[in-house]
Amino acid sequence: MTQVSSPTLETPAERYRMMRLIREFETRALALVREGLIVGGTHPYTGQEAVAVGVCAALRTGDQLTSTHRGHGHVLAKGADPGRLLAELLGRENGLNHGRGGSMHAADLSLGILGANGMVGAGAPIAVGAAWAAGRRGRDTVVAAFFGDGALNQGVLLESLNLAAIWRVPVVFVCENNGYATTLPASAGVAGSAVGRAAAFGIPAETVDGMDVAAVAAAAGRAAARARAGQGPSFLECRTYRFEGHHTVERRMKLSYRDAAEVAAWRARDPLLLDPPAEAASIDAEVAELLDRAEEFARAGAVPAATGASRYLYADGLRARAGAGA
Amino acid sequence: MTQVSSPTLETPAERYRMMRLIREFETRALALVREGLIVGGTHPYTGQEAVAVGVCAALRTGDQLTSTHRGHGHVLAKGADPGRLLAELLGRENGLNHGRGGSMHAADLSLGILGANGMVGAGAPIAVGAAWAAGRRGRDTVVAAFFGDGALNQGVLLESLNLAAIWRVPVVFVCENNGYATTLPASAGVAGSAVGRAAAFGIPAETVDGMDVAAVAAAAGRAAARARAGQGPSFLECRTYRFEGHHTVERRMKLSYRDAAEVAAWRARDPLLLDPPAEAASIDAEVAELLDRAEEFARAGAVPAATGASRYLYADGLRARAGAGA
Amino acid sequence: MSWLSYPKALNRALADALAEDETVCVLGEDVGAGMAGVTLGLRDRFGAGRIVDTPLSEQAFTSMGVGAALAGMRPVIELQIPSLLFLAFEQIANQAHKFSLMTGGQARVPLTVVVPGSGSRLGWAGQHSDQPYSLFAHVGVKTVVPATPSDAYGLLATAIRDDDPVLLFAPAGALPVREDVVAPLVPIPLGSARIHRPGTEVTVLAIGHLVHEALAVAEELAGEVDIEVLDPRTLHPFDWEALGDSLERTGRLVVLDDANRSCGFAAEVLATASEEFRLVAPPRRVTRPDGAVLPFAPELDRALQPSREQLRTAVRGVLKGGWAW
Amino acid sequence: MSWLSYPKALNRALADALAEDETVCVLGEDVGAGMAGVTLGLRDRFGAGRIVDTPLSEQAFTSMGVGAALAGMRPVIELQIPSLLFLAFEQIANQAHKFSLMTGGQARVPLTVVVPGSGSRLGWAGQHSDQPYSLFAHVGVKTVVPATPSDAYGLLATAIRDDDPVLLFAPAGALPVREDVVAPLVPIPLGSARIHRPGTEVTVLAIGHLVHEALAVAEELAGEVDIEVLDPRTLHPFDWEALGDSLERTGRLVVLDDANRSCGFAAEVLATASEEFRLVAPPRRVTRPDGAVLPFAPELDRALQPSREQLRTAVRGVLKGGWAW
Ligand SMILES: Cc1ncc(C[n+]2csc(CCOP(=O)(O)OP(=O)(O)O)c2C)c(N)n1
Ligand SMILES: Cc1ncc(C[n+]2csc(CCOP(=O)(O)OP(=O)(O)O)c2C)c(N)n1
Ligand SMILES: [Mg+2]
Ligand SMILES: [Mg+2]
Repeated sequence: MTQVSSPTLETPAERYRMMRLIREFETRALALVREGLIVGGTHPYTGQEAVAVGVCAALRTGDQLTSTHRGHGHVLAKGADPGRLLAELLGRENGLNHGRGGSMHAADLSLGILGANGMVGAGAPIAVGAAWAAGRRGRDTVVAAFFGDGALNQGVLLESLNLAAIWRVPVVFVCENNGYATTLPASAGVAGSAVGRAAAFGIPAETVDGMDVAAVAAAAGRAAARARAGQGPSFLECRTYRFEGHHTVERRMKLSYRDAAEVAAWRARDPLLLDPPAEAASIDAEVAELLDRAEEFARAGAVPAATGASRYLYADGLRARAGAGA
Repeated sequence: MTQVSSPTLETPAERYRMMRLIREFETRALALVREGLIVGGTHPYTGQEAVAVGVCAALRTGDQLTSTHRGHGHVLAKGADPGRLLAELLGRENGLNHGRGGSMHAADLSLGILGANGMVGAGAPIAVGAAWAAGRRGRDTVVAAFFGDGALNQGVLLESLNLAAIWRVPVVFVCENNGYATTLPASAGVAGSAVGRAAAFGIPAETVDGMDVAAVAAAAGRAAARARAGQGPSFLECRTYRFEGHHTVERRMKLSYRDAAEVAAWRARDPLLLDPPAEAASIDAEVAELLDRAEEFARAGAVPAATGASRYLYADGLRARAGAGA
Repeated sequence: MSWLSYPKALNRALADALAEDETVCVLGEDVGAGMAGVTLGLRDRFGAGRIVDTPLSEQAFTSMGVGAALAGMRPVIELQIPSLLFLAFEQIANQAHKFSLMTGGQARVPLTVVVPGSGSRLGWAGQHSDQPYSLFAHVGVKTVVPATPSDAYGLLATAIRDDDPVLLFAPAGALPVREDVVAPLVPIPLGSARIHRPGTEVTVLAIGHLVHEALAVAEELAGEVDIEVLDPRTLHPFDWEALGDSLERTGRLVVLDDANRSCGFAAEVLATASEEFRLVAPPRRVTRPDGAVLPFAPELDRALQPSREQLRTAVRGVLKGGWAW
Repeated sequence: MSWLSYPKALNRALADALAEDETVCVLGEDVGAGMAGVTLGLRDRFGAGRIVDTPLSEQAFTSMGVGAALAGMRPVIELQIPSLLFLAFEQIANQAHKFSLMTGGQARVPLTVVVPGSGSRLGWAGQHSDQPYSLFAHVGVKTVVPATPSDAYGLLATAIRDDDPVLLFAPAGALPVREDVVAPLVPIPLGSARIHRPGTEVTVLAIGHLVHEALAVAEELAGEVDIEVLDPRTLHPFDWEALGDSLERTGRLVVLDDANRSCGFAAEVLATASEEFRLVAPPRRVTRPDGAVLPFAPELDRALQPSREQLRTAVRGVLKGGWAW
């Protein structure tokens, strides 16, 4: 797999720009859901941008990540082309996955993006495996595993913490604690604490303000350095919030699991408002234009031909029997 | 389900007697394996007797337990009839499970023994469910979940700790740390510590000398009292050792994962030798006689008729289609 | 009565069971909020002690259901998406299913698992669009796939009262079905098929939402061929007698099944029919392809699902066919 | 060459692959000690960095295999007992299998999973005696069930080199088989069946260890009926051409399959044969019963497995049979 360069996210301006890109991307995706062009809806990342950007600031070209059902932020922050990601959400041939994956499976392996994932917690062991493989082959690759607070209760995730710890695998576990797993408050689902859980496996763990990109980047930098130095996994709990519903479909439901004051309080801590660079306005304009082009690209993409529905099913090209005879 | 009385294990003599019963039972089972009468072999409990007996000393009639692949000790300590357990190992109709379960599934629901289990870690969530149900129905039942150090790395077990903690379920988690999961040393498999893992879920956890039945009973008593008082789950790590191989088949293999000195050191701490009561000799004789009768009972049991092979498959008596036509 | 929707029918079956029997409880993700529709309003009525929101721990809470069942309750587990069954496969296939036999009949496990939306929901892509009922029929778990609201009510009611584990798949494609319910809603025994449309020339056995597709095609082709539409309703136990009777009449069989082809339920029907029943022509099945993974793009997703066009072709095929030898 | 045992054949295939390709590694419980026989001696030769003893975390280490495969390795996972597949079902069926399609062909997952002893081992009881290969054929994972040592070698060699996930079941009943290997051991392509015994009157398709049972019955009945014994070797992809050719010759089919009956692999063979191939009589299958759970007592365990007696009856049945209508 040829490695494509990851974006640099070193300066505050670069980080702001990437956060804006994600925010704008999600805003447009929401509009496209309403327009009926993104079938199945999405899990918006809005509000959590500082986490993806802060963590990816610590990653280099050749590093990898595994993502979640709420993956657009991670995928963009690791450098995926917004046009191709948007095309993927529209189910077009020019999408990242040729329209085969959609929002929940968006991937760009050339950038080390091992995929969003529809199953909560499922990315973590994949990250451990990729990192373990890199370690065995003498590379100083770091792999970031993103997951939500809900994933803290998945057996496979807890098993993964143990494996990463005993084998000192260069993984950075990133728990995006946005307070809820769908409607379940983290406080009602997670006994003990996120970092306490990681620490129990002997994994250095810290809680960080997930609305502060600089704080996330600093913590992720420490974690990545440990990984590259052969000191094994680290765990970050990033306290954050999703500004939207769990899934776009929530807009059509009457749910009362979060109250308006809570949402407002968190919106006031919007990562994009925390410490915007002087050139924010021009960056915003540039990003808007870039996304205009991205949207154009995506809308112009061809709908895949139905005859190719089983294409890619097997890597070796094995053709499956059809579901009906002639 | 009518509840049958659990044995009292209050006095040192009663505990010694039960430990001797388990030891003798395992000795005879080993002989029956060699004789070819126990098909498939067993996972001997020899060496770990103080754990089963100490924990069951804290259980009452109506309390329940879930057991493991190495389950004879738990099943006997909760009061199962040795003759019927032995008959089960021989696959006879007069066995606990009518010969349908064998060593790995021995159960006596009338005594609250919800079964040995062939899958590592699988008993724990069943224990949590049974205890949760009892709690919901206003009973002060305690359920003990036995498992090995190997189970500490099973996702379902870790998930179970969380559920028990958030819902304050009256479970006593009993980790029998005998140092190995088959050939894997616990030190190579378990990052962090057993009690640290439980504590991370907010579960009171302590390590206890698993060769000392009084120490185990005391700790289990504290845990059971917490459970009955509505204070939720507790976790005991009992440090112990299996004197035999993982499974009887190991006798025919050349394995070198434990050295002789280590085995000898632990054998010197034999729970039966730690603090035997004055009347040990007469108890031993009584137990030997009891097991003579048990063995007679088991050997005399009828082999189940092949026509009943699918009996009990469905609780409602649904009959499955046969595997071949006439 | 009046128009009853499919989710409402499941909801009502649950509510009736909860009201009737205090050992019934519901465990699952977001069941309190009623995200999937099936448990809507039940927490308000029965309390959070009986309608229990679980953390994302499918393995543990499914097995908790087994433990609670062993302790005398009748738990209903909701698994939001069909692939959660893959996570809890051990707990269902290896624990819940096997306890009765392994304990020599001491244990019964009256556990019900409900999947409120199996199969394709356009746009949910590869990991959320499976139709895995055949896996459980193979394992031997009682497996129910209602096609209509009243069947959904009746089969769920029976499932909860059954002393064995029962898995109920509500196909996403059937959720929009509404029914003008005139008779009172009643329990329906497992293992009893339903003839939705009698016919004399071809038996079309269809599963779940595809029953409605079969009915549409049967009406459409009414001038050409007289199709009997048979809905097994439960896949295990299966009503072989009803199938045999139907084939006695028609002698020709097409199975319409949304599962993957190889070892799917349609294979079982064809196998048994060819072994045991009267067939005057080679049978056919319309299924998903072998090993199907539904691609995201709606056009591709649809292309892998059984279609009316394929059913028409299959029906015409069996009409023309005959054992050539 | 000389007498080769089945576990030794798998051991040799692994050793050759490890020697040839440094991206090959083995992960599993007690693989260092070689408890299951398959990895015996490999840690001494290739080191603990490539023959990796895992904690009891089947979900995580199976998915680690997926991650390592995505990162360019060719991991081999050993799962000690067939029911561990139930624990890792999500990781195999929903992750490993789906990555290629879902990523639009970006990802390949060259992962091999070996189960060194599936099916009954007398005395291992309900949870350790399943034969779950049909589940994976249904899902669409490449599924291999070698019957002989040289096939075990050749198919494992190919599986490891294959760019997709492959699941290899070594039936416990085949482990004692030894073979006088004269030709060099070579890779065998997936999806190619093997005629173990040519015949003209009845095709007996047998899977795994049952191939040897079928051969014994074929010899025994040689004076009465000329049986062709066909071993598919891989269940998915399946060599339909070989089956079609065989039925061209014989027109009569019996399938001998150790899986549960409903939706088992035998059902698939009967279904496809009845749809597509020449059958002059209703086919038959000999399988485990529906939903089988093997009881502990050896007499009961054996009673639920396909027997020679049942095979003889089935063969005689298809000989007598004909489409009655
Ligand atoms: C294993 C699993 N269980 C349940 C679901 C259904 N589901 C999808 S997202 C979600 C909530 C996830 O919460 P969290 O991990 O906190 O991530 P967030 O949505 O907050 O980003 C649920 C229950 C799933 N996809 N996978
Ligand atoms: C989930 C699972 N993985 C693997 C096995 C195979 N196996 C049976 S016992 C065992 C070791 C268990 O070790 P531990 O939990 O420490 O219990 P011990 O044998 O020491 O009593 C293994 C690997 C199994 N039965 N279940
Ligand atoms: Mg969350
Ligand atoms: Mg142990």
